[in-house]
Amino acid sequence: MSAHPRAAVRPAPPVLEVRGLVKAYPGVRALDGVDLQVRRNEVLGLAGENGAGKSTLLKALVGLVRPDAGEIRVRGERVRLRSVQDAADHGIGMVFQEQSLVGNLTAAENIVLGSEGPGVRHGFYRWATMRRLAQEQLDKIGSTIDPLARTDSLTFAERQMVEIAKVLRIEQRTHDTPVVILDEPTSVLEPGEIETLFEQVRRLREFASVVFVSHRLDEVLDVCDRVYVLRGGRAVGEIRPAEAEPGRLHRMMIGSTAAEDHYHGGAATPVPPTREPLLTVRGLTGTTFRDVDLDVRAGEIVAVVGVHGSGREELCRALFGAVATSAGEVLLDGRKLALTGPRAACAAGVGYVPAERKIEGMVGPMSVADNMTLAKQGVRCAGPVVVPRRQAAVVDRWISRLSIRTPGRRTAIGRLSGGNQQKVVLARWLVGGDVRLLLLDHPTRGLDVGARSEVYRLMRELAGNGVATLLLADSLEEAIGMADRVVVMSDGRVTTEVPCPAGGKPSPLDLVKEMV
Amino acid sequence: MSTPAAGTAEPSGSAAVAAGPTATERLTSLMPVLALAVLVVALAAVDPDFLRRSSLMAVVDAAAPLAVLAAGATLVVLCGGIDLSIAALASLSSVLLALWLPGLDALAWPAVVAAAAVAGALQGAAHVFLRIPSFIVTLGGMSIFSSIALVVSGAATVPVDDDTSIRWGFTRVLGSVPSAAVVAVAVVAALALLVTLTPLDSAIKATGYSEAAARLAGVPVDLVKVGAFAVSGACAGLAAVLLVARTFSGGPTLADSLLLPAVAAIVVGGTAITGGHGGVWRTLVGALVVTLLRVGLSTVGVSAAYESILYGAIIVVAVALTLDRSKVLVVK
Amino acid sequence: MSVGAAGPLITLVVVVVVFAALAPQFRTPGNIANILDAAAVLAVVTCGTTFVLLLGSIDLSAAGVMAASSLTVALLVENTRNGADHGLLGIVVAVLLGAALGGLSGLLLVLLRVPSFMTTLGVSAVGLGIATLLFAGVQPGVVDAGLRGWATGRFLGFTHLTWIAAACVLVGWVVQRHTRLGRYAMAIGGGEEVLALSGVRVAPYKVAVFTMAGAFYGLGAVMVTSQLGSGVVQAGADYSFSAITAAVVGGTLLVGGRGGVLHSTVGVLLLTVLANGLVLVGVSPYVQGGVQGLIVVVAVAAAAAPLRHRNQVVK
Amino acid sequence: MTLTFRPAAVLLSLCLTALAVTACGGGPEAGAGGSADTGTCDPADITLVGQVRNESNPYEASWLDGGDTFAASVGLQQQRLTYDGESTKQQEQIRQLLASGRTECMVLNVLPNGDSDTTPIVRAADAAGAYLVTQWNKPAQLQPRDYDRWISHITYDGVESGEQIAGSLFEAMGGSGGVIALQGVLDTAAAKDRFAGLEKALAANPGITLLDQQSANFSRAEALTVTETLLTKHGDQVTGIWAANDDMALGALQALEQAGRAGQVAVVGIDAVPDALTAIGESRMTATVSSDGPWQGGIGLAIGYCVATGELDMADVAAEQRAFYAEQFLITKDNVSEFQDPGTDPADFECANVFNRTAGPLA
Repeated sequence: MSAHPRAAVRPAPPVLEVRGLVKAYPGVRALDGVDLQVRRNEVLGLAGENGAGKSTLLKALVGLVRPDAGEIRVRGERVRLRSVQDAADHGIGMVFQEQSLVGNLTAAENIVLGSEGPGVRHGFYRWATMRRLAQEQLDKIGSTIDPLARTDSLTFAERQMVEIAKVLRIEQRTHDTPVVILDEPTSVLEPGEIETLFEQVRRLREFASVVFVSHRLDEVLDVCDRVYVLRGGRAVGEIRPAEAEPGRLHRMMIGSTAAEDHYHGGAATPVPPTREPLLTVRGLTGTTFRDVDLDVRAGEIVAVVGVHGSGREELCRALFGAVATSAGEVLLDGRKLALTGPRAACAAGVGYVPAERKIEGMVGPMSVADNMTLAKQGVRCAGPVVVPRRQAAVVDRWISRLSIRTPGRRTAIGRLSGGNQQKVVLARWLVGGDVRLLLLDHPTRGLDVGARSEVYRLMRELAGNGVATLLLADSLEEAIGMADRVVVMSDGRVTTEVPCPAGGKPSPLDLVKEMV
Repeated sequence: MSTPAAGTAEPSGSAAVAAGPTATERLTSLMPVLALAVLVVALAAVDPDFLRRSSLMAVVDAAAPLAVLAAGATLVVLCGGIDLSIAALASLSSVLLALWLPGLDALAWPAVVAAAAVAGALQGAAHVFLRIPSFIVTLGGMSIFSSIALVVSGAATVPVDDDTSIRWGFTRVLGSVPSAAVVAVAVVAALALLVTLTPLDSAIKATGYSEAAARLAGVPVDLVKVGAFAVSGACAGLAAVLLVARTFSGGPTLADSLLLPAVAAIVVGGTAITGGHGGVWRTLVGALVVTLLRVGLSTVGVSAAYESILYGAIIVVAVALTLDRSKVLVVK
Repeated sequence: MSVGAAGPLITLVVVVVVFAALAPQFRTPGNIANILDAAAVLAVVTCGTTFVLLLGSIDLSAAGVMAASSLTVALLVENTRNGADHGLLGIVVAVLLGAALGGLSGLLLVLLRVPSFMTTLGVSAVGLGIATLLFAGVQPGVVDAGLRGWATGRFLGFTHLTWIAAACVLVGWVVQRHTRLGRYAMAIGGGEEVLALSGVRVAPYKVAVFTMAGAFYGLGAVMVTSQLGSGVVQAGADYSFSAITAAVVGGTLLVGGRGGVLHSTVGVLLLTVLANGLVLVGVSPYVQGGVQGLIVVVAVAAAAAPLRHRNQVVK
Repeated sequence: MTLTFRPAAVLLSLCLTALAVTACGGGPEAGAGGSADTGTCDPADITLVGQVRNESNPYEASWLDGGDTFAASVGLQQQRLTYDGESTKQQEQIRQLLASGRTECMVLNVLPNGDSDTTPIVRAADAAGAYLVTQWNKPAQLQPRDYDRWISHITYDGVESGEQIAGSLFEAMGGSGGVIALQGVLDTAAAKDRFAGLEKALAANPGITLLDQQSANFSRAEALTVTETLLTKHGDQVTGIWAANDDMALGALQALEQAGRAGQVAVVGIDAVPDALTAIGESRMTATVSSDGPWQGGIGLAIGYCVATGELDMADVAAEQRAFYAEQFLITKDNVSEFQDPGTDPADFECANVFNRTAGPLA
């Protein structure tokens, strides 16, 4: 690690200070006396596993959670934050992880939403003023988005810019350095977009303090001036990236000596290239991808990488029958796979873990048990009749096998943590014992390090059992670390294929060159 | 992963293998029954004769066609849709039954129920394959069924001269129990068993709570929905049989006015109009509550104007009590 | 108007062309004025319903609200039942009563967290009860010349009702496009949680939208009362469902956040033209309802067809 | 599984228990259609019930008021029931009422929603032993004389009234021209009979053509829109409008006014509601036929009361009095003043006079 250029900036007096913050939920002490300081014009990193208290802390900072004890000081003054509005009045704003923009409004309206000021007079909108207000904000971050564009017509990255522009509106209220909290801003961005975001963050530092939250250590170290590590509801350490090395940070986060490179958890046995492919895709064409040829052998993990718009998500969904294709064919074990819908794919032994877990992956209010047996109803039935005992046995077996932490199998899945939810969604395809091809679309999105490792171990174990896996990874490192082969897609076509044998992994940079 | 259920409000102490519904949830699910009891007591306070066995039986009898009608539509609501055509379809079925009885005799009513099921399935298919919201499909279905009923009946009531083959729908069993009530309980029990004993249970709930997730888990969402509409249609047909049995005729507008009471019965029973949460048993209770309001208020002597006002007020309060808001995040 | 409105608009044009070809009487200027006059009340009521639909809620209260407002206005202007002669004030009170009942639906929704489907159904029953109380067995005939003139008077060949409806649509459009209330209604339909995160309290806006819808119903009721020449309990009998149908056919979706007043107005015209044209073409009255239902379903299906995709969620 | 099922199980057991408990409570107590035609009830024990569609239309409201007047004259109260024009609700109400147990001395004066509703009402009342008078609607083959407690069915001769107003209309039109007809709820005998009367009159007047006929469901608002459209369709050919009731006639008048053709087209209706009488007085409308709401509301109860107390012996009630047409009058500008003040004549309700307004047996 080379010395970070911005580490030299002279420490400014804290603009935001947290002392001994405590928040307890029944059975969980989410915040257990957190202390931290945010200085003027610095980028402060917050790292920690899910469950370390990050999200509770952030919610307390923007008034969504009221702490049981401790205090929050803004510019030395003790404050009580009761709402997002309250926090904004004190110059604290947050860019939420699930984007908080209204799709059917214009970018300008979203930017000024809730604080229209001169944009509204006597209840009437003054569009010219609104536009000007929004343009000012967008100019600050150097964005060229049309303020009157409908928000849902923008790309994800553009929407994130809109959101940052929106948060910066709090400057209008305080006329002082605002604190901008970015909660996991990179989790769904592509590599190119992440770089743009980092530039924005550096630009923001010129006139704001930034709290940057991420579970990706490399990012935190790359962009932050200082990093706090949270564990078990406490700040367990403060690090300057200049002095940090990822291994130490990682150990601080999980509180134990984990393998430095968690991708290489299991000993992957190389799949002989001579083995007949289990999945054969020939000339598959859909709305956003063309002429795709692809092979995946049993026991092989193939990662598909590509920038936003490469068509890889659609390809993945098409293989599951969830989006329509116009040409080409797909063979599974030599037999033609009917791409008529998810049902046909399920029956053929294909499983799919969607990226949008909360919307598409799980049925939130339904129990863990029912979510787990949703796709393979046969495991809980005798003939056409459900046998509760059978379901209980199967579900309990998988709960313990995947060490899913849940109060019980009848608990609503929505109440579990993200990692445990994802394990249930994965288990859905495993309970039948007949899955042969797994399509994993960002299976570790939003998961913390511990949960990720478990998912990785599970993927390896499955591969070892002969399951073919197509992986759309969360990061290039993940793709390279997990896959036996990486397929690069660009503009809807497969452009190249890079073998990734254990011991001979390519570097992320090699792949980026192929992607753009 | 050191903390169980990290960051959520779930009490991690109760790590029993099968953490079921909480006490509050159980209380909410019993609310419809409590609402029913309170209503009966209130009506009895105004008119003590209301507690006579014959009076209560008359309520049960009156609620039966409504319960059958609403029970089928409950499945559609559980799937996240709505069926506004049930009443018009029941009217059409009543006309068909009256027309077919002379020719088909004992086969007439099964034929009508089957025809109504097909009509329901057609709407389901239009909803699923043409991707039209169920509200619109069934609103269209409502006017189409009404038109067909007017045309085939010549806009006239069709009298039933020989009702022997459907007399089972309006008689007394075990002394004074209305047979229609037995039919209603049987229909609800059959639907409940069909749903709870088979994987349909989670298929319907998953479809109602989160259609996208259900589809991607390989749940035959389209089939489930078409099936729900078919059952809804069949129930409308069966409700028509009960109505014809007690009216001794079929009419093109006979059951039209039962639409809103049926929807009210579903919602008062505690089934979420947004789908997923609820059940057919609840609708049975809901139908009793709605019938008490429809008929009970006026027969204990509440005047027309105040009856209407009370009906509006009580129905809102009943829903406020029976709705399990923990399962419904945003109330629209 | 955006591209989304094109489907219903094209359907409207096609239906107009077909009827014009089939029935010569259809294309007379008199009939056009006639259609616009017949559409007037539904257009006003639909304006109100549209805003509720934009929220993602639903409003079935028009029947009861209009009944109460109709009786109120008939009893407050010069009439055959009592000595009242409050003229315009009576009309204002009737509209305010509508607004109050609408507001009640909204309050029940946000305070008791009961779905609008049920609160509006309940308020509708309450409105009908109030109307029946006011009716008291004797129909109040409207004598007030001003109010009667709404329906009979003409300006530039169109009835005053038509102009009132046009003004309402314009007001509705301005509210939807250029006021905070309208834009927030859109936003609530598009993502209610987001507003809360932006520090906006949505409850007052929801109540305001229902109140505004009630005011539109109240005005609609005054218009019906003017047309019928007396206060009638059945003044709003079928308007709830007709208004929702019109809005949806026009492209204001039930999921909320989509469509708007202009879309809905196209839907109103489509329904009215159908009703008018089917009579002129001589379709049997029994079949008219069915044909109308079928065309509505086909129109919505046709409009939805280009947007279809496999994993789409349709409720 | 077992836990989620618990509420359902509770409900099921509650339902079953309720059924079982009530089922064990003894036999049916409602005497099924005894032979006692004439009652021996103490006048104080009699319950009087009047049931109409709703109180929100002037004709039916006046009907219930007439019932109240009669009830007061014998020192009783009338229970006012309305069913919002819903067939199912009407039947449920009747059955609920009859289940209250006090049926032997109950008198029902009912306006069935449609022909089809009369059958179940009659059967239920007869089985419970309540005295019943129905009005307006009944299927042709259903006869009071086949029942013990269904005393009488009263209606007006729709064919006659339809023909009478058509006669006045044609006269006002000068014997030639085009007519549009507004039909009532198609599924009612009243609507059909009245239209049959119009057709009869048309056959006798070759100079008149029926341009169009549409249903406006007895509703003022619907009549307004239908008339507007038909006026456009037929233009100046329309010189007369025949409406199957006054509400629709009034709606048509509004449409004419809005089309600027008030006074050029003759309009007739049936029912003699106050607004129509005013319109006739002002020469805006040509004719209507009286159906006397207050009298109808009182007479049904009076007949039932007289039989229930034994003042009127069923043996003295002639067969043609058990289903009869009541007297009706054609009202035109000439005689409208006689009908403007509706009210009831107590003498009409004397037990000896209850059948005085009989105009003839039902065809």
